[in-house]
Amino acid sequence: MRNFAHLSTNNGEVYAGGRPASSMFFLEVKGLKKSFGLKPVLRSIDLTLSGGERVALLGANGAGKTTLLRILVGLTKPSAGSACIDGLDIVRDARQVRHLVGFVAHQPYLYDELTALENLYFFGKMYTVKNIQERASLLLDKVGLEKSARERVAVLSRGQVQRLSLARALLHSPHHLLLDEPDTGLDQEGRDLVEALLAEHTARGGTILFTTHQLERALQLSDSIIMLNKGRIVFQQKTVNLELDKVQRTYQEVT
Amino acid sequence: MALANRDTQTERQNSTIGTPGQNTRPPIASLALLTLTFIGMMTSIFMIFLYVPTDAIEGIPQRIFYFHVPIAWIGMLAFGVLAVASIGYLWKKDERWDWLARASAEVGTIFITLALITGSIWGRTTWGTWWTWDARLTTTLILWFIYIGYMMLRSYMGRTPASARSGAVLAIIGVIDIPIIYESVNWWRTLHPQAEVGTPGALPPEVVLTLMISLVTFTLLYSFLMLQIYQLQKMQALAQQLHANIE
Amino acid sequence: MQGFIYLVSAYAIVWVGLFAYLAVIMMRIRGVRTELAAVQELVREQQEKPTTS
Amino acid sequence: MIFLEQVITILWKDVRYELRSKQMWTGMGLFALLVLVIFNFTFDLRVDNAAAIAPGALWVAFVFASLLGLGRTIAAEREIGSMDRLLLCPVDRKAIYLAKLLGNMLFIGVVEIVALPIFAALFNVPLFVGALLPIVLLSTLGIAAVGTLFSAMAAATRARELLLPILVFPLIVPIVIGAVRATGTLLAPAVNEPPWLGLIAAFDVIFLTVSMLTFEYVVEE
Repeated sequence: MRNFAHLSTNNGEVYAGGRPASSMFFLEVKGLKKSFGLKPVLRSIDLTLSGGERVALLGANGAGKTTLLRILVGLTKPSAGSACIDGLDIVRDARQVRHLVGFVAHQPYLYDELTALENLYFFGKMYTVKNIQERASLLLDKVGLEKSARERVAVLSRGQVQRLSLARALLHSPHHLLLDEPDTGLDQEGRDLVEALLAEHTARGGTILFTTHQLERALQLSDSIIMLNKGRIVFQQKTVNLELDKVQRTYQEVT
Repeated sequence: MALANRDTQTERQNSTIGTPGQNTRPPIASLALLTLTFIGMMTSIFMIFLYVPTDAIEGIPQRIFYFHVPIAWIGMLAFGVLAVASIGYLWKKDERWDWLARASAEVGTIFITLALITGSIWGRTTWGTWWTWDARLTTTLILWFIYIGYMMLRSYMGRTPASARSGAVLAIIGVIDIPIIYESVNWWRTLHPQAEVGTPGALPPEVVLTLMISLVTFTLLYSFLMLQIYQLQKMQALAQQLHANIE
Repeated sequence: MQGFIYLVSAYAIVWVGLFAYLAVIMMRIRGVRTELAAVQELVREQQEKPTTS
Repeated sequence: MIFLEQVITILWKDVRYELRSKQMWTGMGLFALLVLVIFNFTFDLRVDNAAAIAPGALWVAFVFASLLGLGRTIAAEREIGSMDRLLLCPVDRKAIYLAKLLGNMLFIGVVEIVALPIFAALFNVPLFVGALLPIVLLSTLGIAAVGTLFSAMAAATRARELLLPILVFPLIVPIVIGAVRATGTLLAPAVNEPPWLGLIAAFDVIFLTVSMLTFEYVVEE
């Protein structure tokens, strides 16, 4: 089995063989297809992301956005095609790839009966993070949950759970962040905290692929926008000189 | 089993959209199997009722033996095929192995049910009781439960890869468990020993011949039924796929 | 005599069982065949007039 | 090393989870006692046949209580957000299986410890805790090994309470026979009894390995 010893982790930062790691972070999807039973959900997706890039994934419900994310984090196997993250194939080297990706989904993937700190402790152990205690409290501060660290997740509000879920996804300092509508349930303060964390992540060379339904948010947060319809990429463009109404028009047209 | 396998080779086209009219070519394999089974059935009926001498001790009802034993063996064989197909599916992830597994499970269930019914009727005539806790019969009964469990599991989980994988795991666990069950029931039965069912011992040649003919016939029947259900599932998958591609 | 009744009933059950099962399979096959034909018809229709989307 | 650490962490999480929600093992304990009591009514236990009936009653209670418990642990994991939480992490699927197995054995063990003395009292049968312990331990391991695998399987379907016993009972027949006969020989030692403990131990070893290897196919998509 290929081991990834060359990716040494110290105080949470990941470096590859001495060179600054950021140039090494890349996510490449080639001809990815997925059908549930016999119903095609993804029809040959091609996509590449490299160090520091942020991509917004837009599309109607059932266009295949969530399925694409689930495949990249290794929760679902693709029916055809391939994808590799930092040179590792997501199916053959699934376990190493899971160290490199952080996932925030619709469900928070947390345990209600455990407290916020216990949850982070548990997932820290699962991701074999070295200094879990500091890492956990550091992240809890960053998402503004240091006061409710000892409360059970069941009693937390929807916004707090979403922030804790983001903290969980960042615990093992992944190279790539995959976020399924990260803003759900967040107030303005929550959105600012999330933006700060995402900025810090990309500064460190990490990539972000996130889905959203708010077009202005997509424009504001991402370097390029991709639109999915019935499992195919139907629009792809950098956001540098892209106006909101053009995005809205193509979105109407396409979905 | 070999017949069913040979057939999968001839049908080796990939499972993309099947060209219309592809499945109207004359089903030679099915017809051949059907006629062979029919001939076999006729000869075995003739031999069982007329040719073979009535057993001295047990008399006429002993002739149920010639049906009961082959059916029970085929029921066991079907579970073996199910397990092999399941291992094939888990290893190759190819849907066709799953069709083979489901077909063998279904036919196996029918055969084991018939084996239990004929077994108890035969038991009724020889020992006067409908059921004896004999090691072989009890293991067959438990195998029947495992079959029913498999069919229920597959129907509850529907036609999804998850259901195929779960069924495969159950089949593998089951096939390893059968000999252990037989052994434990055998030890348990020593508590109240019962007459052994159909002592294989030294059987007169006519009996062995009739038994073999009957066994060949039921193997052919098994292969024929397997082939039908295999084709059935292939068409279902094809129809489902076409439906999916329409919207 | 009584033995004979058991013998015949055993064979009858096996035969009836197998034929009933065969009949059920044939019906299921016919059902799937018609459905398959209907779907192929739909596919052909869709191919003739490619939809706008 | 990491594998063991992760197994213990998942086990720690499950136990803590169960202690907080508390509904499961209390229910299992009561269930086992109820079965024992009902057995008293159904078989009027004069002293002579107590030894014949008692092992059967004990093991019926234990098997049903364990199946009740098995269904709960995986269902709990699946209900609130499914197994994805665990499958997302780079943890070996065998570690998840082992942790769930140990968790189930712990819960069933607690019930057995509670039910044993009451069993001895109700059936006024002398309690050989010493000799009974290996039988109970090995049998519980066998039932939990198969039960954990199939409760993960059944949890994905809607009729999981019905499907789990139907799938598991036929498969654990050797354990049930072995356990009942082994307990029986404790109460009324018989001559040249087959090596029941050996049978149960063999069952455990075989199905622990096979279940561990196939667990990944059951949970992964």
